[in-house]
Amino acid sequence: MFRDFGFIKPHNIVHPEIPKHQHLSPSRFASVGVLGYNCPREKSVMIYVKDVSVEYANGVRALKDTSVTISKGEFVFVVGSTGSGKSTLLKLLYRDMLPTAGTVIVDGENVTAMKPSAVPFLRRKLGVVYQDFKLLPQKNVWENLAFALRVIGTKPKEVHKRIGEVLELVGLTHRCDSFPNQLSGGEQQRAAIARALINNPTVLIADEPTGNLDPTTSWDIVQLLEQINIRGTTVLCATHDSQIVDGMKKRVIQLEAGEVIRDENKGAYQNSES
Amino acid sequence: MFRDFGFIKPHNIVHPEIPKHQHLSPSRFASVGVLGYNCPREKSVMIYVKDVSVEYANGVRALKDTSVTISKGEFVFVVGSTGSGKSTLLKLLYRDMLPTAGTVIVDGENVTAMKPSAVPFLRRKLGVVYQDFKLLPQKNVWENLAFALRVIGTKPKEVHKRIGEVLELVGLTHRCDSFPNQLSGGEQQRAAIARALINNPTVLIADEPTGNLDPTTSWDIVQLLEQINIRGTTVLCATHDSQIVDGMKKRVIQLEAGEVIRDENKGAYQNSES
Amino acid sequence: MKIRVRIKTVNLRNIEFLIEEAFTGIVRNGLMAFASISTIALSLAVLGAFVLAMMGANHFTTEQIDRFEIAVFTVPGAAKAKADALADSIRKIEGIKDVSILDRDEEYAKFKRERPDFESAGLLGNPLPYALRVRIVKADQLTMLSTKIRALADVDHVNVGQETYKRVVALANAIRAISFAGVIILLITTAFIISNAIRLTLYARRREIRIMQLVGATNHTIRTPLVIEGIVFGSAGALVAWILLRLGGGYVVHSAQRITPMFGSFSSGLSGAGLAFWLLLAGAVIGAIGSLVSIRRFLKD
Amino acid sequence: MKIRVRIKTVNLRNIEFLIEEAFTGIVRNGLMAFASISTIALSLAVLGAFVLAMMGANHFTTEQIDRFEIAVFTVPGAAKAKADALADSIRKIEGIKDVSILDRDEEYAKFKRERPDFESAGLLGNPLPYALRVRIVKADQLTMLSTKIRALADVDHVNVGQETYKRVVALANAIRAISFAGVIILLITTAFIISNAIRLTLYARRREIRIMQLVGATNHTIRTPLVIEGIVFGSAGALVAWILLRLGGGYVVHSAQRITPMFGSFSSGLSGAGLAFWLLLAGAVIGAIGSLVSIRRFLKD
Ligand SMILES: Nc1ncnc2c1ncn2[C@@H]1O[C@H](COP(=O)(O)OP(=O)(O)OP(=O)(O)O)[C@@H](O)[C@H]1O
Ligand SMILES: Nc1ncnc2c1ncn2[C@@H]1O[C@H](COP(=O)(O)OP(=O)(O)OP(=O)(O)O)[C@@H](O)[C@H]1O
Ligand SMILES: [Mg+2]
Ligand SMILES: [Mg+2]
Repeated sequence: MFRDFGFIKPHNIVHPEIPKHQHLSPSRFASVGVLGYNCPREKSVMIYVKDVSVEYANGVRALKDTSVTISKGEFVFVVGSTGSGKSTLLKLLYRDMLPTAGTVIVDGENVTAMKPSAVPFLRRKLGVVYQDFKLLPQKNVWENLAFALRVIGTKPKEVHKRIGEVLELVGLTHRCDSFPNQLSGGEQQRAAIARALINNPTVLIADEPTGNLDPTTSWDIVQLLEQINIRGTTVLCATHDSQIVDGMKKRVIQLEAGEVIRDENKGAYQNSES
Repeated sequence: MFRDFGFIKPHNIVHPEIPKHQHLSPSRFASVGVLGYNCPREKSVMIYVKDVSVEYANGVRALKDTSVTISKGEFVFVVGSTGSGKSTLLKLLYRDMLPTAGTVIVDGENVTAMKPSAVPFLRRKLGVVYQDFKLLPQKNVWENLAFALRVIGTKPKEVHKRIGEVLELVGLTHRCDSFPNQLSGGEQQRAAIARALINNPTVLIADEPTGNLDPTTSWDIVQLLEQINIRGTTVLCATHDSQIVDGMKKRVIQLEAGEVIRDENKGAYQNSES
Repeated sequence: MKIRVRIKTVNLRNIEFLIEEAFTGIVRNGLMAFASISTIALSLAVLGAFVLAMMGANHFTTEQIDRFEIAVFTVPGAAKAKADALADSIRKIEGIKDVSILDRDEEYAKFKRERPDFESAGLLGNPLPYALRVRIVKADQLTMLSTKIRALADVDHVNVGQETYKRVVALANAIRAISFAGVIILLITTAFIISNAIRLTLYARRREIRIMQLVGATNHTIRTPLVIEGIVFGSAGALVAWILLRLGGGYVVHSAQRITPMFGSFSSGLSGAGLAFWLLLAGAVIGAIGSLVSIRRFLKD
Repeated sequence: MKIRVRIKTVNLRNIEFLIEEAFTGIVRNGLMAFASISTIALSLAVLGAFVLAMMGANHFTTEQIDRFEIAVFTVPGAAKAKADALADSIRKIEGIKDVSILDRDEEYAKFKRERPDFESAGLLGNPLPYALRVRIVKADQLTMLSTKIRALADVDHVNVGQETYKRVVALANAIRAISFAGVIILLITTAFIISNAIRLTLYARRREIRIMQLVGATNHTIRTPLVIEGIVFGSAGALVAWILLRLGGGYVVHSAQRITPMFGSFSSGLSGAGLAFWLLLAGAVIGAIGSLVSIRRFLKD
């Protein structure tokens, strides 16, 4: 039973900065079943968020003792009304911020106890589509993608090939030399998706990736995410698009005021009971 | 028959900077019926876009000889796939840019032939929700709204009252002292909507106002837009949200590759024939 | 339309709003305030130090010129009475400050001290005539007055130290020319550096300016707070520069005097308040113009 | 983890990428490039002008001191042969540059010109003794050498102009002290103004830096292009400063010499290439350090 957690290196599990009771012990892993979602024994854990609270400087409590466990290769939708804490939860995973309390472990690395110098290497394993895109304004689409690749040391030749492929996938080949401010909202969003996909991430984190896309394009993008998921990438997608969530029939985690109020396999956007 | 255009001041109609053939003559107004939408005789024209083309510096033709006429008090959805030119069309109305060719008249003012010094006064009559929000980053929500009011010379006392009302309407009273970067995507969007509403605009232009909102909040916001519309404001809303368009049964203008391909009263998101 | 804008300008409530805007702008952009003010302070301090040093040098050389004297010698063997009469008639000439008769014996003693090599064995008594020291009011009347004096009775010859005088005047002119050019160049440099700093702060806020335009702010509404900001930054920088100059300047003059006591009267001739006034004026004007000029490119529609 | 970063540093492909990044950064931010380079250029030009002027002044006073002479007078009535013998024995003393015997008649003629008031009627012939002009190698050996000379045979007395000498040395020291302090202060000021300008350019790009971090760029990947940019800006500014100084400096020296031809040897003693070298070094170092220090606050996670 413990065999599956072998990839979690000991120094990540026991770190002087985490209070003793929060150390990642196998018995805590065994208890994830109480959340309503039973982690399949044969899969290993990719994202492990345990008893996490986030209180922003202005006193807003965005997450309240939230726990979420996601296995390798899962496809999960995170839904919830605006301001319920979806983006905050995702931010914790790519260590845009640290929680006030709790533990976050991504792909075996303890994100909450990580040295700042290790953060870039965590982020390189993740592909993130930001809610506000965060494209580099001084670089065109092609250069934005190239930057993400070259930062991790990809060879120039490889860079060209990869960018061509990904632009094709999101349907933006014809706009590759445009700067972000020369793109429509939907085109910017697709550029952001392309950048998240480009380095074959272990985990794909997408925050509202279809908010600026028409239904057809949205559906295409989600199909694309599913393809990537089938090839082994864990996908975590925060969204408000009920048609997509209902159509995909994937695991749905619903947040409300910073708490997980629903965690269903093959769920819908709305609670099936209500 | 000409009586209805009385509010269009002569100096706006005949302006030395427009080539003679583009002058807004009554006969041209009479021909708007050919667009497939028959301007009711008893209503006056609020937005008049005639034979407009936009070619961006990089050669992209975002609008191709597009004409649209919208009467005072109408509620219009602009739909179309991403990159079809919706935002570009809206940008012409608040003179964020000038068309390569064609005439734009808003509330009787010839936008295409306007002196730069007159532009702020045009914009004060319009409320705009930008696709990327465009909130002032150094001001909190309250100050963002206050700025929009004080710019047009509103008394401080009036400012307080008005902001309180509008924040109530969009449900953001509790976050009024947060800065834009301290808000969730949906909260930022509601702040942007509040700012657009605050000075009781003659025309409300909303570019994807619900892209970051959950279905319930989206529906509330659209209901709010309808309320405002009933009180006399002309509303123009670009959106990808098919549920909302289908639910509202308003006039729908569909763009595709910079051309109007559909203009239906009580239309749906998808072409009713297809 | 122009008139509408003008009327807005005198609207008191509006002015209040614009000033408010300026101050929130300053407070919210701490780094910019710091960078602008410190750049302005240092530039103005350098400019001020240069101006003060140059004023000091000018003052010093002018003083040297003013101290210039005409030596008048009586004809050989002339009696004291004649020297007195001569002194009186010189005093009557317009442009003469004062005249004093030197002590012949003292002068001779001094001469012997200065030129010990001089073979005085063959001399009978004091070989020197009476000498009068004449100080004049205006240095540039030197030649004219010496000619007048030369024409008087009992004057053997007049020594105006023409050579030395010319050198000192030339030196003074050189200092004046260099310092004038230097001040102009430094002023331009300072203005340029400061407006560069302001331009960079505005560049960092270009999106903000764009949004304000879209909300319907007139250029005037956007510009005024930024110009006020420029004036405040300029004045604050000037104040810091003044403090630096008072502290640093005092120290420099003090140590210069310790090393070379002969620089006794080295002073710029400018009071502390005068310095503060000019610095504030320069800071405020440069800040205002710097903002005004820099904003233009960001207000282009 | 640290070691991984180190290895990345020596990765050639990566360096190429970082340099590429630096240059696109410069090209895409035209205004910033202009503002930074011009600020650096003007600051360095002022610093350079000050350093040159001070080197010139130092050079000038040192030259004055070096030119200092000891006047040695033979005993009254000594013959030319004795003066020649004395000159020879002075030449043998270590630290003497050269010795020349002045022409007695010439000296007397000069004296009469200088002191026309002197009653020379009773004198028989030339009253002056032989005078030797002694130049020494090191100014600070003046007192020691004059004592040695005074002890030689046939020396009546020695005139070292102690007073004037002291004044000139004091002046030279004062100039040296003030210029040293001035250079240090100006250097600090320049570094501060330049790093302020760099800080403002980085502030305008803080969002960009944040995004790079989120994409997985290490601090090193973000920092290196910006430091390269700082070095390029610094060097470009230095180049412009050098051109300004060559043009302006030539003009100033030229006009100074036109006004006062006596300033013949006013020169900084620094070659054009030397000046360029020091300016480039200063520009590059200040640019690099300015960037390095300013980036730190934006890289804070
Ligand atoms: N930097 C911040 N400082 C203070 N409060 C913040 C900050 N970021 C988010 N919040 C608050 O935390 C709460 C949760 O925000 P979050 O962005 O996680 O919501 P969300 O679920 O992503 O909403 P949306 O669907 O609108 O994007 C909100 O009330 C928001 O105002
Ligand atoms: N500033 C610009 N420079 C160059 N091309 C531009 C610019 N802005 C928009 N475009 C191009 O013009 C076309 C229309 O853009 P527009 O923003 O109007 O689309 P849209 O219908 O609003 O799309 P979306 O639904 O994605 O917001 C797009 O192909 C876009 O790339
Ligand atoms: Mg969010
Ligand atoms: Mg758009």
